[in-house]
Amino acid sequence: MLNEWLYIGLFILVAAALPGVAIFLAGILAPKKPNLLKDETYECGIETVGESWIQFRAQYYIYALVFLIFDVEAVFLYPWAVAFNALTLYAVLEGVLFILILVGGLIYAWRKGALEWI
Amino acid sequence: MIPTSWYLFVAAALFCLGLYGVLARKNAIAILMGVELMLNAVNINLIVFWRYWGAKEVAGPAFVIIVLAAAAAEVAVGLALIISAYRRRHTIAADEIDALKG
Amino acid sequence: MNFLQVVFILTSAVTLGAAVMVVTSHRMIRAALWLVLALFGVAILFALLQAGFFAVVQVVVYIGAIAILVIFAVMLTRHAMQDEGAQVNRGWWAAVLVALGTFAGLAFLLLNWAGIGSSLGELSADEARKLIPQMGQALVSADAYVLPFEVASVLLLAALIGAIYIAREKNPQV
Amino acid sequence: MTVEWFRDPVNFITNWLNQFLLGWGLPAGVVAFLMNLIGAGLVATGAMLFCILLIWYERKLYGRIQDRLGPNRVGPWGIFQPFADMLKIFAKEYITPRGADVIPYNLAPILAVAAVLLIWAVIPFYNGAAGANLNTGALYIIAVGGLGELAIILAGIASNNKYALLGGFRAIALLLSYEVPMVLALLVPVLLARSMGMNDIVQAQGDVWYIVMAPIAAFIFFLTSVAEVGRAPFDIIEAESEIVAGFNIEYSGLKFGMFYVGEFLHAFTVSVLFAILFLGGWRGPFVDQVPVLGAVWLLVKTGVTYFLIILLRGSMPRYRTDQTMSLAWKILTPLALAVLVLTAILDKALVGSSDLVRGLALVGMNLVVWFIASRLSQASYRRSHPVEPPIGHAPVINPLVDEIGGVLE
Repeated sequence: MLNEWLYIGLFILVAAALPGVAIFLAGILAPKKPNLLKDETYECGIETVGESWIQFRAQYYIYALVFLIFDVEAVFLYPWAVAFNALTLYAVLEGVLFILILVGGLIYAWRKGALEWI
Repeated sequence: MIPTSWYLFVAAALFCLGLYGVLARKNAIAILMGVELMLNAVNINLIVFWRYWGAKEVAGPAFVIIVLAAAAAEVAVGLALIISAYRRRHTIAADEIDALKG
Repeated sequence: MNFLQVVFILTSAVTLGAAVMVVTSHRMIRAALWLVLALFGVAILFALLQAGFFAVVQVVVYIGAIAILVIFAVMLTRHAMQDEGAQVNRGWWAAVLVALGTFAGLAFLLLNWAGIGSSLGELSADEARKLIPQMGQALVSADAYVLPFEVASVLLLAALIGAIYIAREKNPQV
Repeated sequence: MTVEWFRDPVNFITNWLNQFLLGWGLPAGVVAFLMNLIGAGLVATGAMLFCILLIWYERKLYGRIQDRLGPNRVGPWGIFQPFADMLKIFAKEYITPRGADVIPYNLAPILAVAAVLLIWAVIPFYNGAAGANLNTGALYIIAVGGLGELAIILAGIASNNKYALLGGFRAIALLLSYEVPMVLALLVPVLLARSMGMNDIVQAQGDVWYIVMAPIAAFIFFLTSVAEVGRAPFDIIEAESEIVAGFNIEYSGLKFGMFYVGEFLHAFTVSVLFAILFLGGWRGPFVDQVPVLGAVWLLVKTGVTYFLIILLRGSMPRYRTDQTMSLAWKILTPLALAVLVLTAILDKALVGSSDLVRGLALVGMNLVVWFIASRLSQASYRRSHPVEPPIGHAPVINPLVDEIGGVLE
């Protein structure tokens, strides 16, 4: 068990090192001639007005919110699906009830127009 | 072979850091982050004691999942409240949001 | 000092360091990014504890969803604090005292605990694999945790409805 | 001995190397560490190098779809084109915009590639040759996908550019929306196999592939995978003509190249995942006798899936953002939930019956759900797009024409 996680851990290091080393090497090879105009924020040639951190609509937040709830729901359901053989029909219906309660949330979000992209 | 106490001390330190964040920070989002750290410390403890008792009883892990749901609900509603408060009063300093009526 | 212990010490050092940055960082967006690192460190601790399921769940839920939600919220309310000036209350020293006192109390309890000298060996593969099916069964069986399971779903539903109701803009102006 | 070598080369070489290193007198722990490091290094580098070939293949095919020749100058059939491109991009200057947050800014392209590469850690190439046969494989894939989203957020925040930030947030909103049906669709094969391990899921597809038993889940997984990659028709998140390329606008040189490579590799990786989860992975004729043949079958199935993804990219127009979002939330998510619930109930209700009955019931259920879903979506389309005949013209019947707003004269 721990051996598999050792592999995953080493894989994380390797997977980060590969692009990291490539980017580092290219940084050595590539020319470095920065100037004021070149380092300007790119806005299709127009000068940037105001600060770059503009205000956002709450719509983004609502998508992330619904996603979070369904993500947690899925985390509950994965062990349920793995243990499926050992479950009685009653236990399966408990899981289905769990899903149906959250479907109510989806319907609410839909009805309230929270899923519309404006 | 890692001593049980190491995990518990790390969890205790994480909990206290979170506690400091909750008590000291002004920004309401920072307070929520502190709460997240505290919940994580609790989760570590639950898993450590699951291992300590021989990984047979499933109570600890089951509780971790329930804590996860609670954390998700707390973050969702907490941040929604913060955003709403920001929209109405243009501040998210926890000590300035003191009126009960919007 | 074996390999696992070295990994543990490195991981917990990074985790605690990141946690310190979370509670002290002046820029909120930095604090959120440090939070991601701290959460990842906790995921590695779960993997070391051979609770692989929770290591993965930690990344899925905390990093993949909660941290992103926090970052969104930080960006949405960015103008409020301007990331300057005092980020802590006037009574911050009291908070330090309370946190240190809590840690001292917890340490005192731990040092007097009977199992303080124990250490966690390695589970066999079979034992570690049993966790997920066992938990799946326990969560839906009537003599275990079916009530918390269903209550959790109601809690999530309530959070979803409440948060959408609160966060929705009443008069959307484009 | 030679036969053994031929049948299962990976385990043969692993055992040999293990013995060799132990023979040197190294402690067992160090040997295990080295073996894992070598394995991880080989798989990761192999995937990266394979990606170069892939870029050539895709450009060639994409050219043919558009009635062009594609790359044909460098080497035979232009096969060395990606190498030339690589050399070029290595020599390009990095331009870091003023005010960029340097550490997250440089971390983002690394994370973008690493998040894709990490999926390769759990892929079973053939029976007995998987890096890590994690018992949480399916969730692991979701987790790694979350890291990819983090890379996009980092790029958006750190670039100090309005377009990057806006593009990053739009990308995240879209990716999160498509992750919901993806997670739910992934639950269906997990439920049918009773395991989250990737190799276990392949093992469980002995009699019949899951694309037969769970076609709707396969369909949803395929579409959401394409969306997660950010490919056409869901490429609004980095559409050059809409938001000047989105989150990666301020990246240049190899840092941009990493996002580009990450996208190609991701497209191939999701093809592998689809082949494993729904097309039986390494299963095929003679795999019991010669396990290594499984790698060939996996490659063939992956190739077919990848071909489909390229065809989709070549032939579909881009969806608008609101259409993309509606597809995720209002069609795919309810569909995934319905299929999940019905699969669970049917599977448990038919627990005593034979596999044939169970399979047929699942197929029938999928067909019924598909029929109902298509009827419902057609009805709702007609409700939201009432056909109003222009004065003096015959009513427009073709819905496609209606969609683009044109009128057949």
